[in-house]
Amino acid sequence: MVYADNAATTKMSRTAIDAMLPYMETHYGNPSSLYRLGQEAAEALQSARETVAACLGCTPREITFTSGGSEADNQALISAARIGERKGKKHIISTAFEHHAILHTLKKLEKEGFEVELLPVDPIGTVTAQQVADAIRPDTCLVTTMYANNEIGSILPIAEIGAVCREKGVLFHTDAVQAAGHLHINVNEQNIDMLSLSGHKFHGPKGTGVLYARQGIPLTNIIEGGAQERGKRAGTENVPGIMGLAAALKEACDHIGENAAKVSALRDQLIAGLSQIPHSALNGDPVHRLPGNVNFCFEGIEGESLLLLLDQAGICASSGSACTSGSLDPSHVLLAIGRPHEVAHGSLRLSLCEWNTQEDVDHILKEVPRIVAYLRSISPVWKD
Amino acid sequence: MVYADNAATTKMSRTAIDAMLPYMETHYGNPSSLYRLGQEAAEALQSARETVAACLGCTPREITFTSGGSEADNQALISAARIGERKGKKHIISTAFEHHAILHTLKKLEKEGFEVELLPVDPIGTVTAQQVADAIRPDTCLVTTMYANNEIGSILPIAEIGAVCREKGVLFHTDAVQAAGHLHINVNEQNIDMLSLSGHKFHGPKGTGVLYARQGIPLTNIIEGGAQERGKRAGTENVPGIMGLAAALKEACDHIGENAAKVSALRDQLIAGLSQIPHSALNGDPVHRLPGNVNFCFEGIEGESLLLLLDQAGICASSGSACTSGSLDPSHVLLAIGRPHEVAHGSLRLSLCEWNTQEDVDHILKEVPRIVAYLRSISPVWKD
Amino acid sequence: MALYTETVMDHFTHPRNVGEIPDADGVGEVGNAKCGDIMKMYLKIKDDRIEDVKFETFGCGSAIASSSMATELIKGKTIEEALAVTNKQVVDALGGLPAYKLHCSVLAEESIKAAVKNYYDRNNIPYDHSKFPDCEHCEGGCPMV
Amino acid sequence: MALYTETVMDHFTHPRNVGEIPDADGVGEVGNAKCGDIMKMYLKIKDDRIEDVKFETFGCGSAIASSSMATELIKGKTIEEALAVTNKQVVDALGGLPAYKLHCSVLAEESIKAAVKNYYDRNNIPYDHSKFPDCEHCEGGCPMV
Ligand SMILES: Cc1ncc(COP(=O)(O)O)c(C=O)c1O
Ligand SMILES: Cc1ncc(COP(=O)(O)O)c(C=O)c1O
Ligand code: FES
Ligand code: FES
Repeated sequence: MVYADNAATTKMSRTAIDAMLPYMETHYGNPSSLYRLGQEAAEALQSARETVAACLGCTPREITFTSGGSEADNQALISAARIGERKGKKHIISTAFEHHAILHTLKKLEKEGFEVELLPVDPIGTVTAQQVADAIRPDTCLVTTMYANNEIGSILPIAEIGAVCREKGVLFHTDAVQAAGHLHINVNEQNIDMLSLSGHKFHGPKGTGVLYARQGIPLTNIIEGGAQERGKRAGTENVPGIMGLAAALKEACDHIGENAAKVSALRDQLIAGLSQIPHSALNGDPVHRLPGNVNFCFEGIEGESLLLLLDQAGICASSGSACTSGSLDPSHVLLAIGRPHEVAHGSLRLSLCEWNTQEDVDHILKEVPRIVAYLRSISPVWKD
Repeated sequence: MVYADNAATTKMSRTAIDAMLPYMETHYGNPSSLYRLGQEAAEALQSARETVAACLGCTPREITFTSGGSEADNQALISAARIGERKGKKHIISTAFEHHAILHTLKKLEKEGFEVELLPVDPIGTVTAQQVADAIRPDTCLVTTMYANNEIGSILPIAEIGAVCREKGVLFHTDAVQAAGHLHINVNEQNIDMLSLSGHKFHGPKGTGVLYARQGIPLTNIIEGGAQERGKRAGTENVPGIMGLAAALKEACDHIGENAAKVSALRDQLIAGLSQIPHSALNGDPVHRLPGNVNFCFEGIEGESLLLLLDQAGICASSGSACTSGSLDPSHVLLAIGRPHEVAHGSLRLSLCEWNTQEDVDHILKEVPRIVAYLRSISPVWKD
Repeated sequence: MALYTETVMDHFTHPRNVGEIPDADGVGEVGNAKCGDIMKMYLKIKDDRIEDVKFETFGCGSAIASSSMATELIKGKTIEEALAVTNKQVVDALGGLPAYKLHCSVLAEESIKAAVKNYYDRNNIPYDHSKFPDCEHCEGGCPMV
Repeated sequence: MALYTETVMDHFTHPRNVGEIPDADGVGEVGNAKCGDIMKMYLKIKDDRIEDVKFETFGCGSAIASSSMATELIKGKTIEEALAVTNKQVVDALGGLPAYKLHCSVLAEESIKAAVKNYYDRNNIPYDHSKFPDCEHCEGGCPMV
């Protein structure tokens, strides 16, 4: 099986599993408990917090563990909105191709009376710092733009956007779910005030995430209860999950350069190979691009059939983001970069990790053109 | 080591770990993905949903997986409040000794303009259906009472409270975090509209929970984003955690009678033995009591010293609920049942599970009296 | 449940009667504007009986499987019988479809009707218009979904 | 970090100078109403020097450890030196305390001062009241926390 859907989720690494097992099997104490079994768990949590902080270039106190990227995104936006509200600032800037965890939270805030401005995305799938600068108003309380897009892989100029926000005194949040562990992050150098990431996108566990919030930014709870996470996120801590996340993030960050080099070489072969298919088009920024992301539109092709046949050929891939399957609407990301409806339906995302091989690439390059040709051959609208 | 803090968290069972491992190691697909690896995960999720539904006596569609008991509690209350609001009903009834996940969410709703009425708890730590019936008003939108108290172990007459609510047409939620897997639950027989539980209280994984909501009760998202959990709880599903929760819950429910018999026999020995200590008093209902719960106040004793010395003697126990440690305030539960401040500070909770042994009980009964006597001997306020 | 039944997957991966009939007696093309899918049905008709049928589909797995199954259900049948085939029969024959994919089977039912209508029109055979979907309306989003 | 340092745990589990001095020259008792803890310090004083000291504490681990450490810090010292002992010195000698437990060390400092004050009062020795905590006020919640 060729797994080429690492943007949807990843296989856990042995490192991450091994980091979890002791906390599942023997060190099961509740970190809030006084006795050693509990205090050992509290110490483990603290060490995980330090590890994650080191990966982001922040302090451990600035780290809040959550149940995933979505929760972190939700909490970041709600917190920033509450801060803005108290100052009478209710304008939020984001982009048209954010993840639904951002877009739907913004919708909720809109219903509460916030004014949300989604910056248009250019055809190669990026947003510039200038666009952000132009959009900031005196009543802007938050700019939230993703670090890298989950579907088309384009990387946004986060440091510059951060600099613009810093200069204008506006909070800047970035959804770094696709970037963490794959792209360099340093919240200070990059002027990031808040950042979300999710454990299962870099060989860590599902159901774990992190919200970084710069010291001094008061978080609003979205889960109320016990005093865990400095009172900002209630619920008995998922100690095994947090240990797995920290171990996976550290491993990813320790090998970030070599992984990126390896993965982007495979990616570039795929891009070159799939570009040979007639009436195909690469989606997303060809240069500022996640190392593992390949995304094409094939005219005359419907995404689901393509995926199912690829599955038959032993290739796991996706079309649009995984969590929008079940919906009939074409990806909002592809529409945002200007693909027409019918073309947007025929997209293919392949997302690689450092465990993919040359054989995987060769297999994909053999199967995709064959299947595209077959589906076109049975299509009533495709006649060449 | 004698682990007697199972109300804080439990050691995972082999069954639960074994249910998780395949989904950590090989079946890592995202349940939203089309290909078989993803669909297998979706099928696993569905089977977990069926298992949990069978344990609660509801249908799989009525189950929403969350990141824990706290999240489930928060979402239940917020959802009920939104339903009430739409009908102009803003009165909520609860009890004075709920978990903070309930009490703090109620505080939040109070700030939004809801009127919250906390029913007083009687000295043995219970609340009657009559109290609930008397409190219900035409504008009551929700009654939320816990199934069993986490500190003092008293079991509330849930079925009767549910019947009262059903008769008056008021939504009834119960925080069953301490009950699930330990006490019989059938949401239909017990007239329960919404119920929360947490995986790690019955040998399942931390960071997993369930919200049951009767068909037709619209949930309000507290985490927005992807369409997971029928659009009611966004975020890539924690498949391993959910599998672990379901396996643990099933195992607990399959052995509920025999476990209760075994555990309550040990509990009763502890209660009898500790009652011998002069100036001691059992907290909580002596009859309607969680099988594993033992809770005493010892006059002239401060809880933390007692716990630390018990830890030195190899006994893990707690004083008040684990998540309130770090606070200096005595447990709100003990205050609610009328213990004076100074006595409330000297409480000891021992919570057993089916893995505790006669030797554990003997060891506890040897150490607790010795340590209580020692602490009294160095106390300036205790002279017998 | 897997996304699709084994029968769906079988018809999807090995579609029956796929292709074009150049000298067809009736051709119907229907589409669902929302999902963008298009289905084209070719009929060869002799003595009021469907002698041959072929389809071309641009669409999802269940659209392809539904068209394939639909051709099997009508091949050799009379026009009357073919017109009586409902999307529900297609779904049942496939062993079920996910709820949000039921509209794909509607396309199959409609493409048969559209092809028969085309045959009637070509041969000036009178018919009850109310029994046929309004295909232009359909292009604007299938009314039956 | 573990909740408590090794030194705290050592003084907690093996408290030095625990007990009562029946014929003490000065006895001080202080309490923190919020947490309910009470500390009692007994001094045996000769030639302005603390010849012996014992304590009794009803309180948490760090309260017990703080009292134990405080007795060690003042034993054999002059009254002047004992009065100069601050809660910070107690905390430092213990290798630190969690932030929310600092008030326990304050109790230790105050109990020394209260015992000395009691010794002064008994012997009609004049002293600067402003240098001693107002113990009644303290009973209502330690003002230094
Ligand atoms: C009664 C009760 N409700 C809710 C919770 C919260 O559960 P969790 O910590 O898993 O979020 C707990 C336990 O901590 C509990 O005992
Ligand atoms: C960019 C982005 N943001 C947020 C999320 C949500 O993360 P999770 O599913 O772990 O909650 C995802 C992935 O699903 C993502 O790709
Ligand atoms: S999704 Fe439109 S025909 Fe299947
Ligand atoms: S908690 Fe009050 S003295 Fe320690």
